[in-house]
Amino acid sequence: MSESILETKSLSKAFGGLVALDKVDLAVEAGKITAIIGPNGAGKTTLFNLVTGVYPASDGEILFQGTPLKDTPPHRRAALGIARTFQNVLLFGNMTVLENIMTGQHPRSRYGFLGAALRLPRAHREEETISLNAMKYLNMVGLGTYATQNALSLPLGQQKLLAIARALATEPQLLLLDEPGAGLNKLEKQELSDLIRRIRENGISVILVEHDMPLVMGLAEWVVVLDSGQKIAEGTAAQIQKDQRVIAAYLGEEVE
Amino acid sequence: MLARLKGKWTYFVIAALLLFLILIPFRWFLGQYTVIMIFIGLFTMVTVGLCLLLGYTGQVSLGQAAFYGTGAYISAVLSKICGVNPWLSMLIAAAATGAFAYVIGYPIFRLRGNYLAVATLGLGVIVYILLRQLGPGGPDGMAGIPYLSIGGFVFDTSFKRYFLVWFFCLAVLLISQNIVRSRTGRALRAIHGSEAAAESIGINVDQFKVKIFVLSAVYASLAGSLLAHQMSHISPGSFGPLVSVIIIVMAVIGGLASIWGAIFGAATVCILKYELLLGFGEWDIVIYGLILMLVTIFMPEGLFVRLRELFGQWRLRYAQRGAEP
Amino acid sequence: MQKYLKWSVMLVLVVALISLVPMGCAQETVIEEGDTYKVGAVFDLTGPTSNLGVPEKNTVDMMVDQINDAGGINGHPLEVIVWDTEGDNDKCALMATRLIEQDEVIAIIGPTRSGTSLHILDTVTTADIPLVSCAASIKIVTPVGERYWIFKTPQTDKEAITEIYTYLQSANVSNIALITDTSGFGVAGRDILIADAADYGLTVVDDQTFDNDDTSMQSQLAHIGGTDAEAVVCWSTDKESAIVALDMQTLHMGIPLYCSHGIANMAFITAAGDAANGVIFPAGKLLIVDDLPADDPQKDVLMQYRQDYEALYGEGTMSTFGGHAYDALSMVVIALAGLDEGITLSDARTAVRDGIEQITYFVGISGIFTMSPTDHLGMEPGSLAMIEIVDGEWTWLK
Amino acid sequence: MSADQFVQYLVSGLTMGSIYALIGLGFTIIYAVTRIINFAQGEFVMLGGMLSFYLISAAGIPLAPALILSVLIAAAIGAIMYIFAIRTARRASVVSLIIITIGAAIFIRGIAGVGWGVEHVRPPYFTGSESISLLGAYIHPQALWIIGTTLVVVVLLHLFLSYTMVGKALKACAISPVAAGMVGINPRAMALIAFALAAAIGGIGGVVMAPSISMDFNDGFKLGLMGFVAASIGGFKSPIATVIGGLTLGIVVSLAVGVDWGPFTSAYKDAIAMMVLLLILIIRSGRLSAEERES
Amino acid sequence: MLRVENASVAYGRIMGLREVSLVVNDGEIVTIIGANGAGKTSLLNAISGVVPLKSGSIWLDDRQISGLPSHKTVGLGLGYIPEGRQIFGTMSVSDNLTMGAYSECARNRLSTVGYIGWFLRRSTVQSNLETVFGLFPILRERLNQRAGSLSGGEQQMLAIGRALMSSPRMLLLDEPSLGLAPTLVKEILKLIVRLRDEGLTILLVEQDATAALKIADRGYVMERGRISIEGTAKELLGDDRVRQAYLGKSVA
Repeated sequence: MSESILETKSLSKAFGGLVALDKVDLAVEAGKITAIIGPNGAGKTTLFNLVTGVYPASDGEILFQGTPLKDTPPHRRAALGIARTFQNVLLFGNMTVLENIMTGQHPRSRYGFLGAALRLPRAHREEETISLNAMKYLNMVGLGTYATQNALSLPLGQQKLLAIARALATEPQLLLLDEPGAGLNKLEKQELSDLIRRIRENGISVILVEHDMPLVMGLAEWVVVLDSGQKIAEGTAAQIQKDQRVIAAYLGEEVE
Repeated sequence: MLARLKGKWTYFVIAALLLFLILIPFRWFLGQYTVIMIFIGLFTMVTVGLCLLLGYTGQVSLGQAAFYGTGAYISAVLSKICGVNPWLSMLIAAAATGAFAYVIGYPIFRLRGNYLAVATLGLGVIVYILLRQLGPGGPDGMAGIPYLSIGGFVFDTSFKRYFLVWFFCLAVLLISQNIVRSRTGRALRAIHGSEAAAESIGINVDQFKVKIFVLSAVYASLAGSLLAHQMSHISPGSFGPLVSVIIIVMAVIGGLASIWGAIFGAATVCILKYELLLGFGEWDIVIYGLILMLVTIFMPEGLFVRLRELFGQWRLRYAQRGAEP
Repeated sequence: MQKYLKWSVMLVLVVALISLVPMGCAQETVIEEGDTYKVGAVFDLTGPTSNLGVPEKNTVDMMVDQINDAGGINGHPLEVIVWDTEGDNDKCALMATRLIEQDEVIAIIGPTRSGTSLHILDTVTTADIPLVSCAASIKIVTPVGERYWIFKTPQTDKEAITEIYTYLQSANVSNIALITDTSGFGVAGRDILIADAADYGLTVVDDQTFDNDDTSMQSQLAHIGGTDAEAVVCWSTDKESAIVALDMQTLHMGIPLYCSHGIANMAFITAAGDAANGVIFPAGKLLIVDDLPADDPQKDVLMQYRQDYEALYGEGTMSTFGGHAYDALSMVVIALAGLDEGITLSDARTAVRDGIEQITYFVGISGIFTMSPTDHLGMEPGSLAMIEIVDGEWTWLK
Repeated sequence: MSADQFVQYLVSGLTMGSIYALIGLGFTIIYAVTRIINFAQGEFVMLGGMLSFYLISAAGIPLAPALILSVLIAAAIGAIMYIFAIRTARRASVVSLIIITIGAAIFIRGIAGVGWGVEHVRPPYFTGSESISLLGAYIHPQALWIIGTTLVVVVLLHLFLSYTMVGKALKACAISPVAAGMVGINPRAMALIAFALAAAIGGIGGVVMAPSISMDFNDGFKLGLMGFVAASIGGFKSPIATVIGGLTLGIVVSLAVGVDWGPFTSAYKDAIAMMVLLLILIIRSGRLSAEERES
Repeated sequence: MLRVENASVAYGRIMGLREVSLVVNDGEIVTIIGANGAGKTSLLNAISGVVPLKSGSIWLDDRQISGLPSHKTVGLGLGYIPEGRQIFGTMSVSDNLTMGAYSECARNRLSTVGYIGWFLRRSTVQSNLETVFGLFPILRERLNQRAGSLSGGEQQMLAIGRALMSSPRMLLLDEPSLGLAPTLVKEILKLIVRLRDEGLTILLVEQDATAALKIADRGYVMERGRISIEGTAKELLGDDRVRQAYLGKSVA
């Protein structure tokens, strides 16, 4: 078995009295597409938030490429190579499409206030690299023609692609996608799964949380099922689809 | 703005604006407005800082006058009492004010929204009280602050000072424009857009908030020093909490997320207060309040931004008409 | 590359245009026979000290009508252009500049407060125009060498304090407590009060301050109540002094209250009600003009002023602040009367300055003035009277 | 500091604090329902005080009806301000709305200055002027009126918010305007009520404090500022929290004067009050952000 | 009872609903199913007046209600139980229920400023309260507790109870099963049937399509702001397209 890019050990999170995540052990293989599924409220987004450092874990630890992430603030984690998208997209509405992606290049560029203020040659150089890279990612998700539009003027499907491009622009090793397929039509979903495969081919590990079963089953090489904060099963798509507990918890009890 | 005016007109427009600015202080042109223009320039510098902070980063400050004041006072005390060269004292004042903003920035930016507004307002009040109590001359202020000079060339008339202030003002505007269009500017706007998303792509939100706060403080400090060295007399009254409120008004009227709007905001308020409303006698503040309300009600995005929109529409229509055979 | 080309073309264009600018083409204004003499004024008509500025403007308006009805000054009508400072330094400076450059006035009177007066000294001095300030601080006209263009009319804080301290000394008081506001007026007064106390055998046992617009001074007064002060000296304007008087009554302090000349108007008595009784303060003789002996040189001027003012603006409205403006404008008018015909504006300004400096024995509202190159206040001593409020009336303590 | 003096500081602080609390209540109500910081709140206080004087002395209306009329006029002006200035500004952001209230404040102040002139006025005391001895300290009857009115107002407000439908609807609207709409509450009507109520309470504040401080058209800003600070210390949460905030502020300012601070003099009392405010805010922010992250 | 005709909703330039038409008859349970972001919540928001329509119209009985703000539609008999419940978390349970009766109160203006106890003794309010307690006895026990401290299921009951307090003729429910344990979901669904049996008309939005269709009379499937399939619940349950969209084609 190849090495894990992300591991969680007995990871728990409680909000007040409510246990959102209960002693979850995970090992995400590098270079693979892993899906996390589970009904609403199962703790999937909480898991993402813990991995990206939005809030601290109540208990347990997270290892990224073997190093523990305790107390690392979110922006440092992004610099280390963990990128994510959000369920509610969270694009920067005060910027154009291209600028959104350029912002994603933030941790891969250095120049600061002084460079910017005086337009030092270094700033100029970096800025050129940034826009070149940004165009690259923009074309990768197929939004090249919308570069100068306001980000929020895109339809939802393209906004989601843009959010992925923004995350990719941070040049991550691990990409966390929170419900990328929600609200997309068939064609868009097809494009999305192609995109996710291409991302994987570029050597980036992908974890996705998704409700759309066909999408998950078609993409994921490993599926983890959460329910009420606990990991109840994991395996390949085929294995999961046969697991009675999963069917009961996720697809509704009354499924024949 | 410059970027939006693409095409053949760009250079004519910029040239015309610059020429206009250069000609204003000449007696045969608009010379009588030189002093008002100096104040517009100074307030523009302070307002630009607030635009960066409030319009781009989304962080409110009701205490900008405090930095305007510390800049003026430090520079005045150094140059008058300690005999330091005025240029050097301006520099030291800017550095000291920046350092002050940095030190208080971290605790204060743990607050958000209205609490941030309250805290910065409180800061403004504290600095105002300290200036009154500890500043040389107390509430009446200190006089005899030396003028700025280069070699033997002393900035001792409004005419000369006008160019000095607008040189600084345009420099600040250009620098801000460069910052806004850079990696840093995008990071700031990202923070405004969504702090969570900004963090997720590696932006150190707290640090950037403090950094831009420091920058706005430095702008205000420079403006304050310039004020001190040309009025030759400063007093705490010019840096009270009400002044911070006026600066917010200027920023909003100009259009928060617009560097060049700061000029509009400062100009609108100054020209209203110091020129247009003078004829109305005691009714002046009534009309001032009314205009303030009406402008904000009907152009909440700011005068400059609204005018730019209208201009854009007009150009579009013009272009369409031109395209027809 | 093309971009830089265009920029440089543009710059050349700009520079070329500038070089075409005809420098210094402005024609100096000349005042011809029968032209209006324009005098400027900057007063606090709104803002925290507007109750001082408004009587000043009223007085000026009244005097302009009187002078023009009487045929003007040597046939020249008089116009006084009054701008509001809002009590704001920067606006005051702008308005002064406006008077100098746009309105082309010959002299300026005002501003109302010491702070604003000090703020525009540089503006006025570099513009070579005479200013007659209506504010108290002695710093406005000293050192006289640097204040070539500046005069002032009101009694200084120092004179007022001397009056109070002399009175206290004669009343065998030795311990006093100070309560002053944190405005320029209060702080300037406090500095002198502390510095001069020892000269009159007085010990300052407590030194409290409050801000303008504070709603209660009880805590400060309670603090004073804990000392062995035999009298309280309050240095502030009428509104806050009234609260001090009221709070002293509330706290049953039982020691007398001495106030500044800042309370020399009816508003103080109205605001303080019966707490005003027993309050002692120095003020110009305007307040007790009825008690003045007939041979007092100021009596006629004061009676006339009060009569004219109250006829126009109502019974009980006159205050000594209007008197400061009366003196200031009167002195400018005296100087204007000595102007030659057909001189340029800048010559007129110089001449008016010289004229004011040469004024001898001008009997005004605040006092009797004799200006000189070494004294730009020139007020003869004895211009102040100690006044006690008895049954809501000003009573002269002769 | 003697015991008598200490009691006096407390009594004076309570009086001042009650004034700040009354002003702060208006900020809290409007903020809770609309998220707007109403910079014109101080002007309502000024209006209340000035109106009561002119109704009594110029119009010759007897004391009690004059006071009630002053408060009603202030409330009406608050409602008018909401209808014409706030509700019209549909696209405005919260910052813009705050600027609109600043404009309204300047406008009201200007009208008052033009209409009433610049002189300060003092309406008569409600009852007597002979101060009352209390535990070695003295308290003016008007101060009792101020403290009493504050208590009555906050109790009535509390009862109103707890025991009437419209009061509860205001609370509901403060929690979530959208959810309030879903149960049939009109959020705009609630905002109107909030403005009128805040203006009325401001007016009440002006009416009771004017006899002891005398009032002029310029007084709104400073009074508003202190009320704003009181509301911030209370956290813009409930009327009771605001009153506690106001009393804290008053007592801190009063004690800052009374305690001998060594190099400090009473000139720094407001600075000390602001420091207390900053400390409270920063300490509370630590707790708040922890809570926010957890929920 | 309810007719939606060609309703479109736009958020800025994004279309939330595109020309949706549907009908709900008296005494029916109609369910709308569809993936996240399909426009189900937008539809309910549009009907109840939380968001304005861009075009089209909505009729309740013979009265056009499009353009009315939500506080007016409540008064006409539309009870809305939004997604995420939107209860007043810092108010007590009894206050939440009282607020539910606000539209009743607003009909009679005087009672708004009167003593709340007096208002609560009105017969309609009393009987509504009894109905709610009859349906959810647990709420009677929790009456003085802070609504925010209730468990998810209890909060859902409170949200439904609050809507019932306005004497509605029709209920709009948005994902009542969200975040609830399976047994609770069953209970809620049973309750919905019971409410229908007592004469209410119900429009139910659910993600759990199977469960929703089991209790519904008819259903609509939404995709990307449009209605893609409609039919009786039975037809939809047997429809392969529905099963595909929800359960994944390889599910047995």
